[in-house]
Amino acid sequence: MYSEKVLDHFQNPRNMGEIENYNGMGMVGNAKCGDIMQMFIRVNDEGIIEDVGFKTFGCGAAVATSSMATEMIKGKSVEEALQLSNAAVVEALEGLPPVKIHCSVLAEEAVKAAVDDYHKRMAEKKAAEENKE
Amino acid sequence: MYSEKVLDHFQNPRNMGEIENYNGMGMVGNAKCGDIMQMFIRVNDEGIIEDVGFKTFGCGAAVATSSMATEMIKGKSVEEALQLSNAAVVEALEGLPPVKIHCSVLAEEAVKAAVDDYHKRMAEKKAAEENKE
Amino acid sequence: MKRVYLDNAATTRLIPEVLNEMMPYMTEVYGNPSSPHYFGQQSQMAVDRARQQVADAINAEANEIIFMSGGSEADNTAIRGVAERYAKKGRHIITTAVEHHAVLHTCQMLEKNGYEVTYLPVDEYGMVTVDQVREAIRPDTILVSIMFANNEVGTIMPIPEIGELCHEKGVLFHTDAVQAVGHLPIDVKAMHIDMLSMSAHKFHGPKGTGALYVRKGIVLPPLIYGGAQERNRRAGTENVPGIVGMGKAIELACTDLDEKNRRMMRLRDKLIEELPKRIPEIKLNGHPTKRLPNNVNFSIKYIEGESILLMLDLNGIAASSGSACTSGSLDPSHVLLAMGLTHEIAHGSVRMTLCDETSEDDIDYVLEVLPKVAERLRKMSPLYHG
Amino acid sequence: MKRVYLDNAATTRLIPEVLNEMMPYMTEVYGNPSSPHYFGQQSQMAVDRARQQVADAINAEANEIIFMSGGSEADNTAIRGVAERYAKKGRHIITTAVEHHAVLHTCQMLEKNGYEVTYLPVDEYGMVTVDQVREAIRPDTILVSIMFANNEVGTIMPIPEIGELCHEKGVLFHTDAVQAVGHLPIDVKAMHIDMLSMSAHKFHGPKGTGALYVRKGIVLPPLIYGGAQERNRRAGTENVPGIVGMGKAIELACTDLDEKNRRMMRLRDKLIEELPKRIPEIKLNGHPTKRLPNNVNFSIKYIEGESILLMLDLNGIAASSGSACTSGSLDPSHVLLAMGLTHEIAHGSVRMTLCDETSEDDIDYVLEVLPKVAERLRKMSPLYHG
Ligand SMILES: Cc1ncc(COP(=O)(O)O)c(C=O)c1O
Ligand SMILES: Cc1ncc(COP(=O)(O)O)c(C=O)c1O
Repeated sequence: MYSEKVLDHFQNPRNMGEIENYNGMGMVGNAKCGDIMQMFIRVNDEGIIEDVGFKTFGCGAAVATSSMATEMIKGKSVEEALQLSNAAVVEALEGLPPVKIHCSVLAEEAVKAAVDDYHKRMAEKKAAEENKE
Repeated sequence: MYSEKVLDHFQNPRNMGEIENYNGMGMVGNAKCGDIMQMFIRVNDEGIIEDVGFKTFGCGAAVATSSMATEMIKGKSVEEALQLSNAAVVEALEGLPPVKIHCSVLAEEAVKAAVDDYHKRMAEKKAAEENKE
Repeated sequence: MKRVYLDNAATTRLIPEVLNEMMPYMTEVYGNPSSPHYFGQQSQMAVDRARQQVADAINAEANEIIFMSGGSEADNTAIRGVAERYAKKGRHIITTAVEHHAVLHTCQMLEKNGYEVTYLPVDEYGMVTVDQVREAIRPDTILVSIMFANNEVGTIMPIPEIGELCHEKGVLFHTDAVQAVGHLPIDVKAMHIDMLSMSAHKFHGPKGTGALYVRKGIVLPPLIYGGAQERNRRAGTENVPGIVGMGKAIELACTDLDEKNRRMMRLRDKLIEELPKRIPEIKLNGHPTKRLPNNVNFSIKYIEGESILLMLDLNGIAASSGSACTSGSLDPSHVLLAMGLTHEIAHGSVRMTLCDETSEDDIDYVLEVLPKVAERLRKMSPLYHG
Repeated sequence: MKRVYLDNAATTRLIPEVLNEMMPYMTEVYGNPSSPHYFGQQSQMAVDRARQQVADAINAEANEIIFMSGGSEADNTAIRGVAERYAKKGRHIITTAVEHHAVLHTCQMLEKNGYEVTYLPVDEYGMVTVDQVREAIRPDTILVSIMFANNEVGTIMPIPEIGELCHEKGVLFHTDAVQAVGHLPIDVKAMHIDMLSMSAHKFHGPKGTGALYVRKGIVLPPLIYGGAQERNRRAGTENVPGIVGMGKAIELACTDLDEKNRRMMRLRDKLIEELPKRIPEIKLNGHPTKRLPNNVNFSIKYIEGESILLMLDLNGIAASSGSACTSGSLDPSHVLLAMGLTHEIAHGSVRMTLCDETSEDDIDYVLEVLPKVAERLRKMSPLYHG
């Protein structure tokens, strides 16, 4: 049912867990559908994602796509991260069963949500700093 | 499907064929239903069925019931022959499949038809003799 | 006793090679294909493989094959499914008078439910023509269902031509190919077939497994509702060994088909030529040339089919008959009657259906036994005055 | 890798003794039971024998058993059959919210066709009461269909009491006993059951064979129309090896049933008692005592079913889940939701179903592995803050 790659990422998830000092966090999905993904990123001053972590409630494909997505955005700029498509995640995992494609969509959305959150925080911070000045 | 007895009567039919000098003949059934039985009897002056023969177009059960019926009436009086029931034929054959019971009914009817024919011939003969006198 | 099996149209022997292929799925690999675990996925892979084998045999795609329990279920699913699904478009169905009961009785049930069915008559050889179909198609016709080859007399219908006509007219075309699959070359695409029924035990596969081919794009309601098996088109835990056996059997059946058929036709034709020389007043039923390679069907005048079968059986020969007596009903074969035979002649028919394993010896044995049987029974018959 | 199969509610291993019984019918004895010749009659006798074995197992008569392709077909035949046959009497059907999809989807199809269906709710244990049924019966109720035991949570319904009520009220009573036959003692007469569905592969018989018991006197239209097989109640060439296997399997399953069940219940209860000690925040689903001897079903909070299954599978343990993710749909098990579980908890369920062959070792292995799996997955879960 699952490719070797998916099973590998499920058994040995990369970047699993909350990271320290994250400045972007996104959570997508809901328990009703059986999948919740939480993504943490720490973006440095150059706009590069220095560190990333995830937590996932969901099926094997949900875990594997989260794990793969974190790998694919780590060390990339936030702009590049926003370009991450679910299709790219599926390809990197050497395919997913048709009924599991929605998991990769969720992973894409989680990344976007984390980046959005980072942008929001930056804007807030900037506004706060401007206020201070 | 068939009892040993039925198979025996099918393979070695008793009293098969037209007999000589018969004085009663009955033919029942029709080709549409797939069964035609013809029964020949020779009744002596004491009213005893001296000889009997049959011809049958039909299934294995039709042949076996005809054969058995001839055995059961041979040497009997015509009155006794009229008492022959299909159930008795079935019993003597050690049973028939339910869908084949109608064959035994046909055998009973063939005997009756032959006896009827005999009675008719006798009546005609008597009338002819009376006319002569 | 020498035993000769000439009832291959009724069912065939499961061949050892097919059984071998099934064995793992009746022993270690017993998972439910719907289960995502190891045991289940082993089964799922086997089902996928078999689906491809079946698809390849008729030039279909794997996802156009729905596995089910046999030919009857396939016929019911196709006809009832189209009737339900397209009731709004129309309620007229065209079929023939010589279909298998799985088609005929389904159509009769639909007639009771407000559908109209045209039963095309056949000629003396059991054949319908494309023109008959053309004339019968109406604006409210939703389905044409015509068998590929007749199970009793072996007549092969003009399927590609009928398929082409149906597609011109925009009418769905189903064919009951239970007697044809594994016996004749079939290409559902080239032949314009929308739905096709098959049954594994007719081509040396296991009993209790069949399939319905449904062309992509046609969506039918299931006959059996329940789980999501077969992509929601047929519920019920898959008969994995049966499906695996069907896949292997169809592959084997289609290998060297022409060569096997040539051999079988030679034996078939030996019976067809020799029997009339040895038994006077007999008549070949079915088409002289457009005929299944394995089918021989004769009416032997003055005698009745079941007693012929029984006497053949007592001599070790298994054959079949269109006689009513074999089925317990009163009317003889609707196929023979539709071909214009009288009841009397229809009752006296014998069908002998060969397979790849039938030997010349078997045929010679029949040529020796059947004439004796006919003679013996004719002596008993009140209709015979030979 | 050690492999432990705990998915016996999905399907069971065909046991060698049953396979042995089937082998002759997949080799020499291949005739069609409808054929009157030697080859056919050999098969017919085997089918008759199996029919008696199945009848004996539930205290029915042989001619009350209709063989078919499985439990789904049996459910469809019973429910659709009663609906069609008794439409004039009424169009109301009573069932439960926790039936198998073979029942539920059939009922939903009927709803689209003008029938009214009452889906009785269940309590937190998945149980319905006789009083609920009594209150639901109306003058136009034609059928009550309630499963004998639930396939997901193992809850055993009060069947004899419901049967008695139905008979008092003059309403037909069908029970889907697919999970109960061969697992619990059943007496259709004493339990007032009119129709009962079963499936051979759930009690170590072959896949692709099932049966419907229909009490004498009840006449249903067939689901599959065609030949006169099964006394005109189910068309299609009989799956002879399947039927033979079903007969043998049911006989074996019912032998020493109590003893086997006692053993299985001890192992079941070991899991039920030990797992909560080793995994905090888990919840047993289903009835604590009125429960199939082989069923264990837990919800493990904060984690999702498919990933539990997958990780168990990677450790050699085959289990099942009520999670939507195993089926590809979005909603989790309708059974767990009907019992009042939240989506989140319902998604995190694991079903382990034992069989006679399950060993103490197997159970200990699960007790070792499952807590580790739960811990690992909880660490990954955004819902867990342990
Ligand atoms: C309660 C219940 N009913 C019906 C079925 C359907 O049986 P089958 O898959 O053999 O058609 C099953 C099993 O899948 C079941 O557990
Ligand atoms: C032409 C035809 N259609 C349908 C069937 C039904 O197939 P099955 O008995 O496998 O259901 C048969 C065989 O019995 C057949 O010969």
